[in-house]
Amino acid sequence: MRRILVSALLLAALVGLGIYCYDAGRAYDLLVDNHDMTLGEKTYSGERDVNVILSKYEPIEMTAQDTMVSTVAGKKHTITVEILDENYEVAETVTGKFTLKDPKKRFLNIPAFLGKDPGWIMENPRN
Amino acid sequence: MEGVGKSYYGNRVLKNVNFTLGKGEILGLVGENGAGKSTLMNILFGMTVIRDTGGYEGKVYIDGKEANFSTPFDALDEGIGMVHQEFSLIPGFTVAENVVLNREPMKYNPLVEAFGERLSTIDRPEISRRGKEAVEKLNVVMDPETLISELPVGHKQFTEIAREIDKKKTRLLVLDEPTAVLTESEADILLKAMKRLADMGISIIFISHRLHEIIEACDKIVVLRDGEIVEETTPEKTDVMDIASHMVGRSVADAFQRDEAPRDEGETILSVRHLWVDMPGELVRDVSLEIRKGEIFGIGGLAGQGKLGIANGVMGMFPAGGKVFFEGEPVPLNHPRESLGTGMAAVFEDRRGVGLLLEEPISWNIIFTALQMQDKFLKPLMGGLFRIRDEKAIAEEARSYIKSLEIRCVDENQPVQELSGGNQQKICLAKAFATHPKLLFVAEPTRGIDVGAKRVVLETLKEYNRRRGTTVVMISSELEELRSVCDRIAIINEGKVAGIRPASAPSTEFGILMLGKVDTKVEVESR
Amino acid sequence: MKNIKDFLEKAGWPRIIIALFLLTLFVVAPFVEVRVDASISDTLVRFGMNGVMVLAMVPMIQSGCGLNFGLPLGIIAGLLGAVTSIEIGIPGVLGILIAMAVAVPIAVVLGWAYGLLLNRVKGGEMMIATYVGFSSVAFMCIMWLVLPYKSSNMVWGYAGKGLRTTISVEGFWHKAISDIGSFHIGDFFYCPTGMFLFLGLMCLGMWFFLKTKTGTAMTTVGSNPEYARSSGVNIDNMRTISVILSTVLGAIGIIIYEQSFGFVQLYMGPFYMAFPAVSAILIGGASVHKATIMNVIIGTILFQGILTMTPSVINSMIQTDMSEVIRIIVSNGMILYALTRVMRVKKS
Amino acid sequence: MTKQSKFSKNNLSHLLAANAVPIVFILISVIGIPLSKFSPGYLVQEMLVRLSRDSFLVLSLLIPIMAGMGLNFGMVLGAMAGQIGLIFISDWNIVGIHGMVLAMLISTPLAIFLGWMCGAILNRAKGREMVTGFILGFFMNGIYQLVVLYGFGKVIPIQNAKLVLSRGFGVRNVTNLEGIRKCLDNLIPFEISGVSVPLATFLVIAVFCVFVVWFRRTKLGQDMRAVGQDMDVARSAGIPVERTRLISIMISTVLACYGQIIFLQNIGTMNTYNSHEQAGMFAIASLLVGGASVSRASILNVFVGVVLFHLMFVVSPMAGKHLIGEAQLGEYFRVFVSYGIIAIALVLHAWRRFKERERSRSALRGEAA
Repeated sequence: MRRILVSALLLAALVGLGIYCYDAGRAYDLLVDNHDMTLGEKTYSGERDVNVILSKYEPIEMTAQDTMVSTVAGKKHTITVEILDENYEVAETVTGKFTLKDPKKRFLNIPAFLGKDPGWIMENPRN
Repeated sequence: MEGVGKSYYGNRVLKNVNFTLGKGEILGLVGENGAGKSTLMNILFGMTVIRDTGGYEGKVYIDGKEANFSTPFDALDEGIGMVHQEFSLIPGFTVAENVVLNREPMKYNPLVEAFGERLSTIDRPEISRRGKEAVEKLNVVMDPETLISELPVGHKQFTEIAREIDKKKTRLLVLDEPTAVLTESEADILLKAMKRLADMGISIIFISHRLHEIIEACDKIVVLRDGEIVEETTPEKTDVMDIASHMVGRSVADAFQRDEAPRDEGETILSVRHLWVDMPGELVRDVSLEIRKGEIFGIGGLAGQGKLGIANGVMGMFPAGGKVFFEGEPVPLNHPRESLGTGMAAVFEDRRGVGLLLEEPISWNIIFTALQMQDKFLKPLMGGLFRIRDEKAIAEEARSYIKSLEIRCVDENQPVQELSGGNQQKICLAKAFATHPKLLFVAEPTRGIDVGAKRVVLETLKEYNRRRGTTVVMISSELEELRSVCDRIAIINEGKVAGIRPASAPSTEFGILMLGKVDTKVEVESR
Repeated sequence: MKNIKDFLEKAGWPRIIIALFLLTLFVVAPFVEVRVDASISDTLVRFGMNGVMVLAMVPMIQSGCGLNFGLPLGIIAGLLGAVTSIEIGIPGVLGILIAMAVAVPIAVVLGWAYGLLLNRVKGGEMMIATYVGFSSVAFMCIMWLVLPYKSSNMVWGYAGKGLRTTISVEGFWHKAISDIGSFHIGDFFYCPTGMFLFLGLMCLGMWFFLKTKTGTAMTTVGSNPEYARSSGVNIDNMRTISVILSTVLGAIGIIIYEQSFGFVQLYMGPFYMAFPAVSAILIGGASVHKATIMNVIIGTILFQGILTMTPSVINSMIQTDMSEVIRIIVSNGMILYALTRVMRVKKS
Repeated sequence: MTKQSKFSKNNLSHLLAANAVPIVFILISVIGIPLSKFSPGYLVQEMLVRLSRDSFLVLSLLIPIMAGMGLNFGMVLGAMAGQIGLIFISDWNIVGIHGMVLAMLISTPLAIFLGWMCGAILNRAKGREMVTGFILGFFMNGIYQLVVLYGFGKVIPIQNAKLVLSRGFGVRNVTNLEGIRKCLDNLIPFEISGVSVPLATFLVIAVFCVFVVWFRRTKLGQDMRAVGQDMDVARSAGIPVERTRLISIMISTVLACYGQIIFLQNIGTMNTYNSHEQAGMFAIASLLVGGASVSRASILNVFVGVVLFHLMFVVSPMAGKHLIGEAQLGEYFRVFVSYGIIAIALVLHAWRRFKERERSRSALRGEAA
């Protein structure tokens, strides 16, 4: 009898591992955008060059008014934005965390993020 | 055991067997082949073959309780161990591993929780300890770590016994002819080991053909003949001669009647000098025989002593050596085609294995050897360019034998596998007769067939011998049958000719020859 | 009712299922605009093409060597014959005869060596036959490059050396045998009577051979080797003869196949050619140690029928080309059934 | 592993015969390497990669051999289960090590079922397990194509358009596994003198070797060895023979499934419809090259085999090119040698078993008068 209990436990653990892998491994294609963005009444300007580093991925160098695609695995990520001055020195770095909940919201607007606007992750406004 | 009886398909094999066996006692069970020894042991051991063929009468008591085993595993649980003649050992395993086979000591490990007992690791030191301990009980010098495949034959036997002893609950051990394969010295060690086991409270049933061993080792002796216990004595009260006579001494009345005086025929048709034959289980070491033309020559002896090997050797079925002359001409051995070509034919003991084409029709079975060896039943095609089977002639030949040998069948095209044992034996005979041989070997012609068929087979052999002058060499373990049909009978023991006697000689004389007393006056004029 | 049960028992369930499956295909065909007469003629042509190769299975099964997965060995001999005949360049039936004349001796030599090998490995023949077949085909791939053939329409254009993978027999002996006495009914039905006659001849030859002394002995060796040995038959010789016969028939079979197919396939062409022949004879009702001429004929018709019908009928029914998958499943399923069924027969 | 018996003189010749195959292959490599003009660094790198890629698959063959089932040609079933798992994760677009682990988890129940079915069928064809396994592999290939070519997309929904064939259902011939490419190999990056060593994969293989050695020590392992040597004796000792053989095939199929996933993550792409057949064939050829036989195989055979076989595999086309200037020749030579090696090994095994029976019989021979 004990053996059935133990094997049921083991099975549950494996299923759990499966779900965790599914969740952590799921890849999402994110649009990282550095354009001017108006949200509600505030507008955020995207005229500075930035380096965007998502979790452990390669830094994405972006000029003003630029959009890049980045594939990330998993829902929870850290974001570090390095704002560059004219001679491309790191003037300021801003970090934060985010989790991708809504499958449709894949559009990350950096200026909105720098402006601490909660709606910085949104659906792709263009389509 | 009380009032135990058993019959297979109508013929009675065991009748009212009663005997008791005390704790730590050695009982010697003796009897001719076919006397019912193995059936008795099968009943004791609960083999499924007994249940499949209608169970048994009478009762078996273990420690006073009635025991009724449906499978061998019940018997094993009850503490009964059995050591068969052919070894059941794993060649690639060591002695110790074999001793604890399927009862390996196991150490717990976490995986057992999830996947069950069989994943627990084996405790190797414990295995070799138990192996050594079991071997020591037998007081035998044997390293438990050697591989079985490298052990001499004797030691394999000890390993098997050690395995039975290692089972904690073993109370009764059945040894079925353990000494058959052992040398003298090894047999002595075994007997001493048996005595030591008995002293430890294990009772033993010891089955053997070597009567001097029975006398030396057993506390009680039971003699079985034709399924009945005819004698129950103790070693002090009897001797080899007395047991032999009980084993063999059937009252002359119900033996087959001998209807005419023995006749002495002409010159030698087949001369065999120093023949050895490598046939598994029937080893022939050094046999020399002279068989006269027109005679019915009998070859008897116990199972495994080599009598069946002779026919197989002469006919080239098994690797053989030595000199064989047929009608004066030397016959090269190891080539069946040569032996058949000289006019010899053979009906072998292994009917289903060698003697028959089970899926082919009766007609094909009968004519094949004749067609193959003497190109009979072939008709030319396209002006003799090819020769194909003459179906009409084949059917006629088959029908003639079906009539003359009274083979009960639908027609000559019926596949042989649908026929009874008796009819199949007749077909083997027909196959040999079809080649009109000058000399016919017949091995165990009446084994496993009903009494009616036995009579027809023996009559036909006698008739062919008289009418066609075919010399017949009959090999059988049924001594009475030989004495009723043959002129002279040779007894083979341990691959050699123990002695040759006219059929009229008293059966006790044959009994002694069978039991290993090599006769000095061997009637063979070596030329 | 009893004799229906006997018939079912004797015919064996899978054969009936396949026969019914084929029947339904023929019945359904007209509803899905598949010309029945065209497909029947197609089946007959393929029956003629493959018949001899399936017949090549009989000798080895009869003598107890099991299913001849080493058929590619015979096919290679046939290919060598065909290629040499094209090199010589004589067209028509004579060309085919030359191809066979070259192929048969090669097949005898290959068969003899192959037979000796099989005699040494009694019991494990089928697996070894398979890989001997595979490795010989792979070996020939090397030889096709190296062998000195010059004929223009066989050799690679640019290198001028080494044979092309598929060689057309158009100008030489395309349908040379099939056309003898062939006739058309309407514009679709084409009956290659020449090929049937040839197949009939080969089957008759095999039937007679099985009646001769050697043939009988070979059957006996397959059914009970010890019985045969005790009757003075040299078992190894019989097995070798059966292997040689099977290889020769394989060689002739491939030449017949090519003359109707129109192309000689070299290199990896013959790699999997043993399996259709094996499954065909098994569908015909043969077991691993007993096969008759009827098994060959019924099996080839059933198997080739399925091969021709499935692409046309099924495709038009569900618009997908399932034929390849069905062929694999039916052909290997049949062999699998025969291999596992053998166990039961032995036990009973 | 049965203990090696002592070498007497005729045993030595027996030993040479037993290891004839690896010796031949060493010769081929010794001749081939200089001809192929490959740099040693390249060869070592190539061998490491292939060793990490194939060893798992070859190791999965050990257990059925131990249980007397011969070379498990049915391992192709395990490879199919693994590939179906990979199709799912690439459809759901799961990447990295999580993707691989998820693929393994999904394909395990399927591999267990296929293993059980293969074991049951092999139990019905005792004495001819290998050829039945071989044909079963072909048969299941048909079923696999039925499922993957027609099932996916119709019966089983597929979202990822990149996977689906143009006609709307069925998986494309080449599935790109970019997401999990080398995820195990580079899990622990490790370099010595310019040669990158896939440490994590070797760790997994090491764990598997420990499992095999440990498994031989378990009761189940011991039962399998007993069944492998003599089924009737094992049965009379009370060992459930059929069940034991079934379990050995199930374990082997599941391990082959993992092996295939590890193999494909190293390559990065999967040709959906024939990579499983190749995998089966190469794994068996490598094991035989290592000197293993149908009834006896050790872990050493596996590694020696993989190195020697792949050495020949890499070297022969180039050697052919330089020798006769025809790369195609080297290509065919490679195919010929892989099939030839299996044929030779099978013949040697069957012939030796034939001789063994002969030799044991002659031991019984009475002394000639």
